[in-house]
Amino acid sequence: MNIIYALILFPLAAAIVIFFVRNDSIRNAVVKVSAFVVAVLTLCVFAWYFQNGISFTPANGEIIDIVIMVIEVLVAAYLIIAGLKNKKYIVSVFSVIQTTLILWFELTGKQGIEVENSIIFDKLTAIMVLIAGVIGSLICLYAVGYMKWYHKQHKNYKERKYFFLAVLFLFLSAMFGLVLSNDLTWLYFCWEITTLCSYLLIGYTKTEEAKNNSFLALAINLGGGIAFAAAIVFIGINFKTLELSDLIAMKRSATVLIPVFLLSVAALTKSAQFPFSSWLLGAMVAPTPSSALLHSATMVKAGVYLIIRLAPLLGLSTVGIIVTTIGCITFLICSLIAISQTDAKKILAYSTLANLGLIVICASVGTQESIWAAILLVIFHAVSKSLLFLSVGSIEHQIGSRSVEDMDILLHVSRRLSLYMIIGMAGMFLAPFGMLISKWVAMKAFIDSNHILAVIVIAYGSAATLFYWTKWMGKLVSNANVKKQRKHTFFAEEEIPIFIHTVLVVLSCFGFPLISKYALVPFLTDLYGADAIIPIGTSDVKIMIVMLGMLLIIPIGFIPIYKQDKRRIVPIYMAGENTGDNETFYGGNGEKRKVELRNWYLESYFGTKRFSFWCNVISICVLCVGVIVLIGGFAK
Amino acid sequence: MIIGTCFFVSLISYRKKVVYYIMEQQIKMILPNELLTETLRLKNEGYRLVAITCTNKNGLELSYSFDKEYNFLNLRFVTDTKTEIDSISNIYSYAFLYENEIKELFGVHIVNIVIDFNNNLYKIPVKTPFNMKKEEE
Amino acid sequence: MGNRTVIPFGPQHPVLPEPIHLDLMLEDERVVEAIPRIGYIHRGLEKLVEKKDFQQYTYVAERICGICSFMHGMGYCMTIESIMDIKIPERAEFLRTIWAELSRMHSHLLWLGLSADAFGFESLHMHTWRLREQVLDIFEETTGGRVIFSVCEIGGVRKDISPETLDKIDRILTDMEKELKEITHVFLSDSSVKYRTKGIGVLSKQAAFDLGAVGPMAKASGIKRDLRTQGYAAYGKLKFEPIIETDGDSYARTSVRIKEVFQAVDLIKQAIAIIPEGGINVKVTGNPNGEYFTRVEQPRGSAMYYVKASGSKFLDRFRVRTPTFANVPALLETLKGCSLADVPILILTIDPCISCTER
Amino acid sequence: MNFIKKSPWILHYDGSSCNGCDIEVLASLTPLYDVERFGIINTGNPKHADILLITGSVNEQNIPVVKQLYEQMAEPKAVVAVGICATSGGIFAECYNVVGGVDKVLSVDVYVPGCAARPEAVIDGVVKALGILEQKQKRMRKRKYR
Amino acid sequence: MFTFILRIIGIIILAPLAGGMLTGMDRVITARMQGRQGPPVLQPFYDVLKLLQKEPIEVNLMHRFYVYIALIFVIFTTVIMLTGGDILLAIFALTLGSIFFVLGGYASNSPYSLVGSERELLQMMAYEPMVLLTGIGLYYADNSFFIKDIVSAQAPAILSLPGIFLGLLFILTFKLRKSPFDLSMCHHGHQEIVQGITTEYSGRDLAVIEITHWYETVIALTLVFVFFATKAPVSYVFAVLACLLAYFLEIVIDNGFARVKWQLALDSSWIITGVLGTVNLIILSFFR
Amino acid sequence: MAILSMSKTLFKSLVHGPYTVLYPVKKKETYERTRGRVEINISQCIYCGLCQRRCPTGAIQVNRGNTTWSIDRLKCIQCNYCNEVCPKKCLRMNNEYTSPSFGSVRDDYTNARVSGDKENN
Repeated sequence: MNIIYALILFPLAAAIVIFFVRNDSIRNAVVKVSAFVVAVLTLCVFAWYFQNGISFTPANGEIIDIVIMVIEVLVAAYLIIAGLKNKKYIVSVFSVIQTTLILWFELTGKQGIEVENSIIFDKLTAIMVLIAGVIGSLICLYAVGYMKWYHKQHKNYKERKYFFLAVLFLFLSAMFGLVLSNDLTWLYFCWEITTLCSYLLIGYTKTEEAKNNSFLALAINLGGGIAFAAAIVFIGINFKTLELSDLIAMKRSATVLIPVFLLSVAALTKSAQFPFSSWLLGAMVAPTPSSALLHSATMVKAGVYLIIRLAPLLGLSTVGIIVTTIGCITFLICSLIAISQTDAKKILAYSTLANLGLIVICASVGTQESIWAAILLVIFHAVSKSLLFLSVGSIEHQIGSRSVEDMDILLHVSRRLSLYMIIGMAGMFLAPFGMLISKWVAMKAFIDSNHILAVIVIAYGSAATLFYWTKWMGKLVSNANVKKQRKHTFFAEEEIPIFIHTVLVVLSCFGFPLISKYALVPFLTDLYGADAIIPIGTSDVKIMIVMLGMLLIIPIGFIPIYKQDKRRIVPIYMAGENTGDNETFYGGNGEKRKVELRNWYLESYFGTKRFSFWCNVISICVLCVGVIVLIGGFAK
Repeated sequence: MIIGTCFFVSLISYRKKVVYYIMEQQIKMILPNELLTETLRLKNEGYRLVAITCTNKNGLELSYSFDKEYNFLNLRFVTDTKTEIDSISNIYSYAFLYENEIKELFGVHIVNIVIDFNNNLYKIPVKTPFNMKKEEE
Repeated sequence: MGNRTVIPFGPQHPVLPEPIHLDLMLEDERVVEAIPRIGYIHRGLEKLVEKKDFQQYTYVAERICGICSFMHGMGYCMTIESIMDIKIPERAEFLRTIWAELSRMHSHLLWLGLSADAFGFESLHMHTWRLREQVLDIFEETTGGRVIFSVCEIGGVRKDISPETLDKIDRILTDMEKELKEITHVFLSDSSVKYRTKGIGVLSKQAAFDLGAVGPMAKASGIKRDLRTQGYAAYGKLKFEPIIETDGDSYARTSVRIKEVFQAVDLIKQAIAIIPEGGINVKVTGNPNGEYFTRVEQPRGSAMYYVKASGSKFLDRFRVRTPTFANVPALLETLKGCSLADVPILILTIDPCISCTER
Repeated sequence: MNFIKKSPWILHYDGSSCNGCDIEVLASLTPLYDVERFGIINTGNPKHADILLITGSVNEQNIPVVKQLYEQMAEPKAVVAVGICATSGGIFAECYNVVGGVDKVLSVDVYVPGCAARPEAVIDGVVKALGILEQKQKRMRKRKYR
Repeated sequence: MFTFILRIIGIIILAPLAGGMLTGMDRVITARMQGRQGPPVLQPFYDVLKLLQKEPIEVNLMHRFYVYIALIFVIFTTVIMLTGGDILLAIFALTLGSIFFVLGGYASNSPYSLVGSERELLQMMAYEPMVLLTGIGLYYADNSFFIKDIVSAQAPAILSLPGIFLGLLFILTFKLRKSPFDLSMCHHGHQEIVQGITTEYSGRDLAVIEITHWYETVIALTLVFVFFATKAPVSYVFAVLACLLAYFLEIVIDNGFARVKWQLALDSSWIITGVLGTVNLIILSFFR
Repeated sequence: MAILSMSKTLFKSLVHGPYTVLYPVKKKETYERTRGRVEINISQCIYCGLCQRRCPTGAIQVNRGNTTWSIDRLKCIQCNYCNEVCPKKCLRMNNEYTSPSFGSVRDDYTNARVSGDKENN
């Protein structure tokens, strides 16, 4: 028995078990054990196959095909009924279209197409598996702690923990399948399952808002699914193959670019790029573990994963330019909009969108350097962002609010949590942490490949990124006075995953030369046939390691200085009207008035209203141009 | 105390023998309860409030000064600390500062001020400093 | 309102020359609400009439405010003179006019400098104040004090200005006018200055009227009212037109003040040209008895003085309504919706004299 | 070496003066007198200032403010009372809301007379305060090394 | 290795001295432009030495930490730049330093510091694109991010990057905290937000901020320097002259403008960057 | 768009040099009328006390018995009123202002002899 089967099937089994266990403590134990096993399995698979990779087709492929078909039909039926029941007819329509399309193809066109390698495990797959497995299992563990209090704080939601946790594991299984499949029909199946999981989790709370958002997500992703299905049909009919690797190996031509375009559209919907971005923002109503797992760390990465796979066909081709443009718009605009958000999860969502945009740009530029950057971005983003999501979840637990404005007391509530949070944010935008390194390389790659627009976008977008992260960080370090300590509990199930994430963020920065050397360079060399080189010079890497070391050592170095140099503490400057406690001043009528400090959100400048509509219009136009060019056969 | 509330409504105008600069000194005596109607009338005629002055001599003598272009006019009545005087800040919004001040410094019982500082306009060590003698007596 | 920044502004604040306090409620940088608190300079000097006799009180009146010191002294003296029916010599009237207009120049230049400082134009501030020093020199030469003159007395003025000195003043003003033009040109035409003043703190004519605004604040909104036209002191013999602007923004107020500086130069020159010979004061005997309201036009707007006396050495009541007091409601109106960066300019734009206001 | 003599930064607070002294303090910063020659900067922030320059007398409402500002200044620090009001209450000493000179609240190091104090006098006063600052600095250092 | 370390120590010591002297000259020239006598040229050093001697006070325990770490990273940047290191890396390190400085403002939890921090961040957002584009432009011109390669090019970078250079001059006003873009803090404290981020710092911490600023001045002028330096040693003289001229220009601008509000600061710098910087880059990319 | 319209003035000032009076080194000339400090020609004083009564701040103390005339420098507001009312015209307003001091300054004049704090004169 191949261990890869275990990787895919074990979470599935776990999901089923968890679904049927209705006792909290037993279920929690099962989840913990399963998460641990998933992590171990992931590491085993990684260790086993990393060096040489593996590609094979399961012996009983046809049975699997049939099982898949049956499940597809069942899922479609469920979605159609759900759509009809909730009067979201578009969902039903989309579901009908794609299922018919794919069924028709399976039953007619597919006959006679031999799939040589249904499953391929190469370096990129290894990285994706590692991300999904390690982060996924950590998040599942976290979910145990999170769900303990979630229903205590939100009494109006129906308690369905078994369902929630089961879907998480189901999703893990699908995600493993997605990154391992080389057979497009299997890939498509897993793709649809992740869509379903996402829909189920967004609708978890069953509120009106959650319901609407879940159907929005479903509609958009099913739309992407149609594009995917169409691409499969097109490839199957025209090229008599269903293997992704074969498609990639083809030469660019107008006909090849059509399925590539369709697949890119599917990827863009999954990665929630403009104009399909609205669903991801809506998805933030779901409980935080699902936001962390599906909507930032792994599932949305499936989209960019597909684009990275397609990268050799993109480059400066028509489709490549279109995808790059869409990525540029998303990156820039979402970075700007994030400035105007107060809800922590919204900020994270916009930041996710922006970073996905950046990865899309990198991947679609399609040079060795840029893909190097894209993959590193995927890794760093997954780790940092899931750390941030988990921390926000815990912060909500501790202080009862998700608003950034309320986080100024966090330093007094839980010092550790704010430290984790700060490290996570630093990981998102500061030198010498991962995201910035990748951004830097991306920039270099864009210059080298003469993508001047992307260069400029990255310059502006990074500046905006700096603004919203720093002001959030500022809230976390601000020493607001809280007179009485709040009581709080920080479950070990919450803290352990967060802590491991934090360590991962730091380690990944130290370790990126290794990742680069052992995973990326061989992968890129294989992909392009030319020797890939690490885009960052060793002297720079050294300096960065020094910087990182400084960041770790200096704070510790300050401890003796602090011990030695005790100072007189004076009240803050309040124009002479202090009352003495740093919290209030004598106000207009002579009575005490509380100082309130709030960050800038520049609503009139960067508000959602100002941007969303026009950006959607522009990106739709860009897509339409793509369609016209491809249909006209002008593509090259 | 009530002597000041002279029961005649008359227009007294002085003419000073100063050659270069003559300023009409029109003082119209009214009753406290006529204040609002008189003020409203002046407002409708296009007058603006210039100042409210209080003098503590033979009772609290309140003078409301108005002007229209260069025309200058005063309404005057005499009151005490107990009588409730209606605020004119509903008619002239900017009267609130004068009224608060008079309320605080003289202890005139002005009610319904739009923005009432509740005797917190100034932080002073003595209560109603301009009306101290009365309390000592 | 959890979404608002609430910060104290003043009493001690680098942009505030005088203490006033505002609770500012901000959204980003936009001021949503401003609640004032005054009283930091309240001394209660009106009550001092019970302790200082009416002659001594001239010195107190002068010290109501150090910027419009002369005007306060003059207003007080005029009121007492009216009560006592004193006609002061014509030369004294002219001298008062000259000093009053010089005070106006000094006050407006001071304000211009401060406003330049408020919008962060340090060199402009410095140069404006450099020019102002020339006016102060004239003061020192003619009265002996740089800011507090102690030159007005009941019944006239204490000191005469010799014809030579008058000529000198005329010369200095002619020279100054040139330099003033150079500096005021920056205020009126530099685009970075205009950016900070144009359209900032707009007060419509109606609002200015309804809120009781006086002085440049009202003039900039198009209300043509200048008590000097009533001809007190020697103004009746001088030719001038009240200056008005119609935009009602900070720029218009700057412009009004700048024009008034030049107008003041012109008025002084006119006065110097036709100043009559003669005595400068008359002897005052007896004590005042009666009451009087006087109104004069200060640099900041019209001020009202009221004196009630009953024949004793000590007055019954002295009351002064200063222009800033009347302009505070207008200030609060303009503060709403402005940006934090505009707050200093808007506070300055009424040319606040807190020490006048609170007495 | 004590560098405090070379760069005394001042904080100006207007107690309840008539403005006369305030504008003279400001005038001493401007070209004709230019106290920046001595390294003097008007900081407007107690945390940075070495010399607290108070004009005008103190009253009920500004006593806490003045105390607060003084407390927020770092040692060595000096208080200079500028003008007659700040030194003794001046002509307003008898007003009901005037407590008196600044020395009623803080220990004043240098008294600058004048109504209004001339810029030259302000400069003299600050220069005199420098000597006091230097002594305070020495004392502070002695305390530290003991 | 030994000479290298010696060089680094030299840079760490000499850079602030140069920066301090420049600041002193700035103050004298500014004073003269305002018709004043002005302080002695060494005044900035007196100020810092005095601040070091003052009693240390603080508003909370964490507050001072950030300025020290900011100083360390700014020194780090200076060393990278002056030893001819990677210009982008230097920019990133500088940004890191600035961010710590901003966090220092937040850490005090004081109203004016907070507004100062927000404005400082806004300024960073305004000038950062141009700084990045400068690095990118230099890479376009000389095919290397390393300053040691850029300054030993055949032709001075200014020839191919006039637009970028003008853009850089524009944002130098931000970097050097000069009017009209001294929104967050300025050298003379007459501002609505008191002294912005530095409001709550005093004594030693303030001295550290001042020294940080000296280093930043050197960094900013180094950016000007690399536009003029070529292989020929004589160009170094021109480059230094260009730096001084640029600094003088900044002083003139400082004295010739009113402080703007954040809207204009952001708009103008993004538009200038967008026009001068990107057009220049686009043209360059055509000729590659 | 008028930018840098200040530059003309700036460069002019740069060339012109500072307008500053280097105060402690050089003094700005005072005017004849400059009000600095009240002084008395004590030999002519008749101790009528009119100045004491008229002084708005109560700075002047006249003691007929001891033949002393003293003034509290920290109370004097240089209004010149005493000078005006003096029947013997023995008071004079000096151009020199009182220099700052570390404590209260009271200048006592007894007949024909000036005593008091020399440093503060």
